[in-house]
Amino acid sequence: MSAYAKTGVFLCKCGDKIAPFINLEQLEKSVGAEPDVAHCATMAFACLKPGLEQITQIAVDKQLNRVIVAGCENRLMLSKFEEHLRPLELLKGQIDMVNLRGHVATVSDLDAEQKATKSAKLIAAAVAEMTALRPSSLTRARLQGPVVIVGNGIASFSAAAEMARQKIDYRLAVESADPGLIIERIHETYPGEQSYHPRLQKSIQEALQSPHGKLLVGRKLAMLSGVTGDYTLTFSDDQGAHEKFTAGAIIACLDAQFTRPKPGFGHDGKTVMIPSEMESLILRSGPPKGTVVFWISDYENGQPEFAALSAKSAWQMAAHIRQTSPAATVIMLYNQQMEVPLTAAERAMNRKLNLLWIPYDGAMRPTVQDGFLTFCNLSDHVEHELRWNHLVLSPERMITGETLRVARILGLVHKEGRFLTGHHARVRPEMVGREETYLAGSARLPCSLADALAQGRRAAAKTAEMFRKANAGELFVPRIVCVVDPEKCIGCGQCQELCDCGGIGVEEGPGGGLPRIVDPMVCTGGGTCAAACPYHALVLQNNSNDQREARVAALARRLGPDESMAFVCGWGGLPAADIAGKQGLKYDPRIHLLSVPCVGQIDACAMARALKEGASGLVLVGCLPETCHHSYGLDHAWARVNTIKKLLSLSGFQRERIALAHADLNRPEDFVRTVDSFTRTIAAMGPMVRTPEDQAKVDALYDLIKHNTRVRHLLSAGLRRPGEDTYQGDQRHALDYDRDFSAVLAEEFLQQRLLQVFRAAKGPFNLDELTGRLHEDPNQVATCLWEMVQNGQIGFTHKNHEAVYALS
Amino acid sequence: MHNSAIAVKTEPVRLQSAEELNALRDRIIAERDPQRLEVVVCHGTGCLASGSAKVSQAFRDALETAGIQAKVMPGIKTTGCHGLCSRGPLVVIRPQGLFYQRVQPKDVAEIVQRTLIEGQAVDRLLYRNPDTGDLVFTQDDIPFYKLQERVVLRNVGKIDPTDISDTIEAGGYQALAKALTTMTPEQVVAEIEKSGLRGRGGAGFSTGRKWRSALSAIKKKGRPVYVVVNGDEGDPGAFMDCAVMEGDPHAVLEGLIIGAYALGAENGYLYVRAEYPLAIRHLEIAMAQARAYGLLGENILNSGFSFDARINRGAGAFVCGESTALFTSIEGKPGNPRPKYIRSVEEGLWGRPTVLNNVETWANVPPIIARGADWYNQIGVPHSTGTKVFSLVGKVNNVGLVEVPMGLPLSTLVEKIGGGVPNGKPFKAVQTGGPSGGCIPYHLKDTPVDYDSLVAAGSMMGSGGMIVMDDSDCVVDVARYFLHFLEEESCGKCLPCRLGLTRMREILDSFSKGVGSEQDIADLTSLAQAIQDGALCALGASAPNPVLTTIRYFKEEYLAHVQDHRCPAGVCKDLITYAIDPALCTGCMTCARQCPVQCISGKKKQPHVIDAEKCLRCGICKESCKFGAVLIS
Amino acid sequence: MITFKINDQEVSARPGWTVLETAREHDIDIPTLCFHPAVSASGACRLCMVELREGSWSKLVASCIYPVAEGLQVFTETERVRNVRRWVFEMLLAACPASPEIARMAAKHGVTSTRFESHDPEQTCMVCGLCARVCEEVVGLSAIATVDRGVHKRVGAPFAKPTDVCVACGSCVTICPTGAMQSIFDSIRGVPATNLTQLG
Amino acid sequence: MENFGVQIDEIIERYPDKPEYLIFLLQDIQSSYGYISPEAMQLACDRTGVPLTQGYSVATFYQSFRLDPSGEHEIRVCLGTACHLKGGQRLVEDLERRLNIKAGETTADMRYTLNTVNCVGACALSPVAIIDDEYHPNATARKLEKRLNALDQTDAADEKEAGHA
Repeated sequence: MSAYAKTGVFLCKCGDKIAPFINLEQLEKSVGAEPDVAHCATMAFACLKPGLEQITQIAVDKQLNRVIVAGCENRLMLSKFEEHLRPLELLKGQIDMVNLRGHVATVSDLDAEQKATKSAKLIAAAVAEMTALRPSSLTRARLQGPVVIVGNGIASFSAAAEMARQKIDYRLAVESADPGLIIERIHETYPGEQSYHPRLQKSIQEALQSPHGKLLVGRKLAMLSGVTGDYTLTFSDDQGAHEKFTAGAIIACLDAQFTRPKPGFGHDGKTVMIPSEMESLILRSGPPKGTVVFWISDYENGQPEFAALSAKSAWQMAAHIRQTSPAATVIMLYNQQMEVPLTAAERAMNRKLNLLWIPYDGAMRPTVQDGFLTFCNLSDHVEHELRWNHLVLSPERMITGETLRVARILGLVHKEGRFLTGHHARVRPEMVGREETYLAGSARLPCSLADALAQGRRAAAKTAEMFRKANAGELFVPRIVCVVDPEKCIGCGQCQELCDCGGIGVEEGPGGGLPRIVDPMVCTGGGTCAAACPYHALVLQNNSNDQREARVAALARRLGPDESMAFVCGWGGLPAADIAGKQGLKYDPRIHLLSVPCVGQIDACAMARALKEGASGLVLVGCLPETCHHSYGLDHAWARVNTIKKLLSLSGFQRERIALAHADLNRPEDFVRTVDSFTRTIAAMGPMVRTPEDQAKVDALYDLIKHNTRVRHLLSAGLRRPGEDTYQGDQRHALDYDRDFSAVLAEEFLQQRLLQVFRAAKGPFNLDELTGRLHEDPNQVATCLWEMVQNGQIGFTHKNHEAVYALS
Repeated sequence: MHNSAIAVKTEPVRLQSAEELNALRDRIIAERDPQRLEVVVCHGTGCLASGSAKVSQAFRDALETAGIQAKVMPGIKTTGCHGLCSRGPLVVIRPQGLFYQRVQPKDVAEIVQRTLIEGQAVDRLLYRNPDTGDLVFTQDDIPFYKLQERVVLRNVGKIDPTDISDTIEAGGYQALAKALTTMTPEQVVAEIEKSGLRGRGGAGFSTGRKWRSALSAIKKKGRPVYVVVNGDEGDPGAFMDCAVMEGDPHAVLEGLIIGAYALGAENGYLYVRAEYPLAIRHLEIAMAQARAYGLLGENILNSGFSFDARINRGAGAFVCGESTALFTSIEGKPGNPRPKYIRSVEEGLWGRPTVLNNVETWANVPPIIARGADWYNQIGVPHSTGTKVFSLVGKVNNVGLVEVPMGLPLSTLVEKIGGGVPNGKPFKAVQTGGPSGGCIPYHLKDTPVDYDSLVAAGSMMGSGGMIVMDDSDCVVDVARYFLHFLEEESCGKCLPCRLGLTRMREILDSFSKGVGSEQDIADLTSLAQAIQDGALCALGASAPNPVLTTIRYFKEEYLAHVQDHRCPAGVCKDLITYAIDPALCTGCMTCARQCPVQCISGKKKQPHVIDAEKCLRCGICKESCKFGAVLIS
Repeated sequence: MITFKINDQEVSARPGWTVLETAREHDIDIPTLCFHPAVSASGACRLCMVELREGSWSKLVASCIYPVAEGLQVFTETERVRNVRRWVFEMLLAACPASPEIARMAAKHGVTSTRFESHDPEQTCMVCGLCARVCEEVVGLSAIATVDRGVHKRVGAPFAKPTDVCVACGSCVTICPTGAMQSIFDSIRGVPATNLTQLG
Repeated sequence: MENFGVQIDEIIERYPDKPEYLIFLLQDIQSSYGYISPEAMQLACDRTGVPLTQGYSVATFYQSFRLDPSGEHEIRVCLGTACHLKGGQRLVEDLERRLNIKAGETTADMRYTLNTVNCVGACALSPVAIIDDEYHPNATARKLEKRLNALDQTDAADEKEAGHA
């Protein structure tokens, strides 16, 4: 039994859902006999109060520090067990579940004894993982320093005002601290909102005058380092002098720019203009006279999604013109595909002000002529003309210049695009997601002034909530996040490039080295980065590769020769399997499911381990392409699976022994087809032949993929980066790349096997002996040996005029 | 709170003791001449709906122009509901107490001239006794008012609800002063217990016992404890609480404060139905005034006791009248009821001990405290003490608000006070207790109106809606109406209520089409039983009552529908046809013009004919015919 | 320890247990539909009603939320209990005709046909709210909720549009007792980028 | 002129930022705009710190909230028991025919919204209809038609007054 892990296993009868299908008596006996199991018990309903109280009691009595409940879906029930066992200091990661009901009991026609045997294997695997767990201690997150509001967007002021209201210290970095000037400039990014200005003024004043705030005027953000709770921001002034500030949190407020539309719309900035220019004109020389036509041209700009926004701001400007200049005629010309975004009260007002709304047929683009605009009327299909003195077009909106520069420093540019959208899906509700707490303003997505300010308030409120929690000692570092082992990290930067959540940063170390640090409050715990680390320096704590390998090995060793296993992804394969089980769908019982949060989290060495330890086949059931919740985990798994396929082929095994599959959780029937198809393939091939020589090849395969940094580096380098639109196999030079990679693998694999020979038996060996042992081409072996000598891995001497090789 | 611009009419003085309150009252009485001329215009919802706001404005205008001629400038007072809503707008001229009914703005000039200046009555606006034909001059002589005993409505219709001086003059807050200065909280609870007061909102649970159990829950769980006014009077056809909140908001508030004192609550809530904007406004004004006078808020009357309350406007959900739904609604969530296996006096609002009583119950508290439980429990009958306010509506001559001692026979209420059914026929049934109650047939007309007798008759007191039906009302249709109402108002949480009410209504739908069997009636009863047993909250559990009582008392009418395919009352559309009596039709063509589907034909001055095929049975022709020529068969 | 009787069988429980939990611990079957151990009980489906008796007095309570107490007399198969169960099953059969799970459960309790007409032959959802509860209590997101009320009550995301709040974890689909969530789910998460069924 | 942003911000700030004020906020938004737009709902939920689903649940649970813009004129017909007995339902059916909408809907030109209400407490005057907060006691289909025609005329006059060019 393990020295420190005391694991208890609790088998749930689940009323009539498990007990009649699985011989629990037999199961309890066999699980109880596992050396690493401290206690095993069967209960009626583990999840109901009577069961929970019993588990708690046993855990106390037997001083358990690991608990496995073998019952139903961990996705639904695990948190309940975690909550109940937290008082015993059994934390997340120390409790696991095996879904006997959904993955064993109902899915096949095996008898109760056979199902007990299958269950025992799955439970033993879970026990092995628990035994390998090195739980981290629970740490509180600390936030030091004020909140720094950067980006110069108008939302800065509402964010700051909210901070002031919540009595949290903040630094406000703005271009100007003159409310008049700020408001004068606001029409450049939020035109048509004059009536809002008095209110905005109030908000600005609140932000500028609070005793909780300090201003950083006219300085530009130059650099950002550190992690949540402990940031360092470097600002530079006009003279280029740098100044550093620490921050507990950052709020980015960024506004998009309005740019002139494409040529062809006749934009000249004088009579044909965009709203910001019209507003400048009004501010400069009063409301225009004559006929003003607002053409809501967003459809023609290729941004139809903003038509309603443009229309609303144009309408406000139009109403202002009519109210202040009764002589003016104001017309709103809009694409008939758009719905007029006015409420009943606004319609009444519109009627009173006599603002005309004219729809046009979107199939025909209106044409701008001197003083006229032609458009096609939908009802009579006649080209009509509108006379104008001023024509106002919808602007094109995008982020450029300073906004874009700041966004880059803050790591907010996830994808090239017009706006700062496209963040990865959220995977953990308590996650301090960047998009949620961090960013406000129209640079995210165009919005009205009020909306931008609301976003600022929202960002500030969430940040304030985080501070409140931290100050109350209730903010904890998530348990399952990546940590860097500084001993192993060489600062190659692969992980940072692969990370989509922005959780990996750079730390300046002594001597110029750049070990990576992880911001645990931003890390989503996806672990695709850790699986890509060539040096195993990045570890997903409480869910590490060592644990996974232990689980895989324990299961693989227990599998029969015709049995195989599957990794099921927590977002695709696992829920599909859970639902299939719930619906009583049947599939081949020879498959054994291991759940994993994301298939991208599986290091290639864990895949190799399964084959090495006895599995005849391994399928990874991920989610659908482009739906990964993490950083393209599916694509990463694809690359790793293919590497293993090449190596299998080099070892003389069938490539089909490993496969990647996709499942949508809402299509459990498809999951069943996937599993059955894979098990058929494996059955057709029969068990893996495991003569000592074959086994040696699989062992070499595993060693190579686990330890060979060249191979691991190449593998990582080829993985899809966030922001890349192409799928791995989709690249322009895919075939060339693949051939090169295959060659490297062949070379390194041969070297690995040679090393295996040298390590296994005392040398030295000559070339003939080596080629004889490996059954490989002498020329290739000779080349390899020469490489290895050059690398210093082996040495050689001459014996009987013949070179002989041995470990150096 | 967040009420803007609430005017306090007199300069408020924070009262520091009971003596100061009495002194203020004496001063108000002294300042006011009991003989002063006063025009009292009813501003209850009923009278406002019939235009009383225009009448009071007309008085103001007329007095301004005529002011010079009058000896004394009369005051104009707008009050809450006088009760006789069907005769509104009502105007009373004091000090004579002349009672004018159906006063329109055009009548005002005459009243000013004849009554205010010349001191004469305007006969045509007076009430005429329907039995004798005699003119009745004052309110108290009208039979409708004579049999009433006004405890809860003591001030309603007499005082200006927006002026706290009126309330104080009428003795308002005396009970609070008494409780705070001469009674311990324990004594207050004991007094309420002794009074025998039962909840006026529904099931009639003993108020005293409720407060007592709250006290023991507080002992167990500690504070805070909340007191809540249930003003979510959702029963259609009931407006008693509305009238009390509109007409005498301080009575509710005073009761609540006394309750808070008895239980040691610091915070209270008044949950008022959204459809009663005037009630909300008057309560807001009353609370602002009470705060200004030191009768609400910190350190009330310098007694060391502090209590404040806030108004929650309902947002339109009948189910929020149910206590647990009301609590979830106050908490800002959808008003889904919670299972009530732990009583709300132990776990109510925010899981804390909470005492919830309805408006009328709270308004009963001050008189009990002021005049003593012994005085109170002599009113009414044993086990149902005190009075009860009813809204008497439907097919009855005097539609309005009445307050009577408990135990009065039903017939007295309907026939004596209500003046009977308009066409002089006996009533068919009286529906009491709203959608949760039942129909009491004519042959049980001597049933005493008290909690236990009504339950024995298969109905319940409920909040006091009393709907009188005559032979033109169909019981199947009424049962359908209530079921449909509850179907729309069900929160939808529990299956028996959400699915069951629809299914019951569907069975009744088929009855109203003449389709069904005795087995269906038996199924309906069995399903009703399952809903009563199975529903999660009181709304669902009592929802089948209208169906069960109508089956119990009017089974032959059900059988007429399903076996003979006819609707005796002539209501169910699929079982009736409209036809024009050629003898009565004058050929005026009104009906033909009004018919939405143009199914009436006929030449001018010739009898018209309805095409029964095309007829929608919308009834517009019958409504528009001045000669009663459109008949239903 | 609290002792009381279920169907005249003496059972023991600890304070805080419900009647249902105690019954299950003692292998007494009570049907449930809206109950799931992962989330708080709501007592909405009323299939788990049991009768409490004390002398001539009796009442029906939902066993999934009714706390145990010393000396209770609980009966799970009385006439009144069966009447409620039967009608609920009959109405469910008509309300969710497309759900095999409901048909199976109803048949297990002797209800195989219904006197009611079905309004929607495709319907499977009976608005028990488990999906909304699991989303709020287990996932912690509240991406979906029960909306509207009464007969119009249904499950959905705000404004009947796919919602960004949903992380497409599928907990709601897994917990759904009738299989209804499978058809609602796509309208909440938005349709997945690739539809693999076309390949099959 | 009134601005959505200005007004909504003022409404939002009327109440403390606690979940219990959600209904207060939604009520004020409803009474100012006649409906609750998705943006306004989001703001109210942000302010009170509840998930959007709760706001949506609340807004769909209670009858007084609308999620679509309502018409310029709101017609409410009382369907309390007294009004039912005296033909309230017939009034609704007639208005539905006249406006070519169902109860709860708004006409395509956004002029009228037809709603039913469960008792407004004016049972003595049944049936009662309320048009833009003006009570119509003892209503008949004909009386209501007259009122609607009058409204049409005033609105048309409004437009004329503002008319030019």
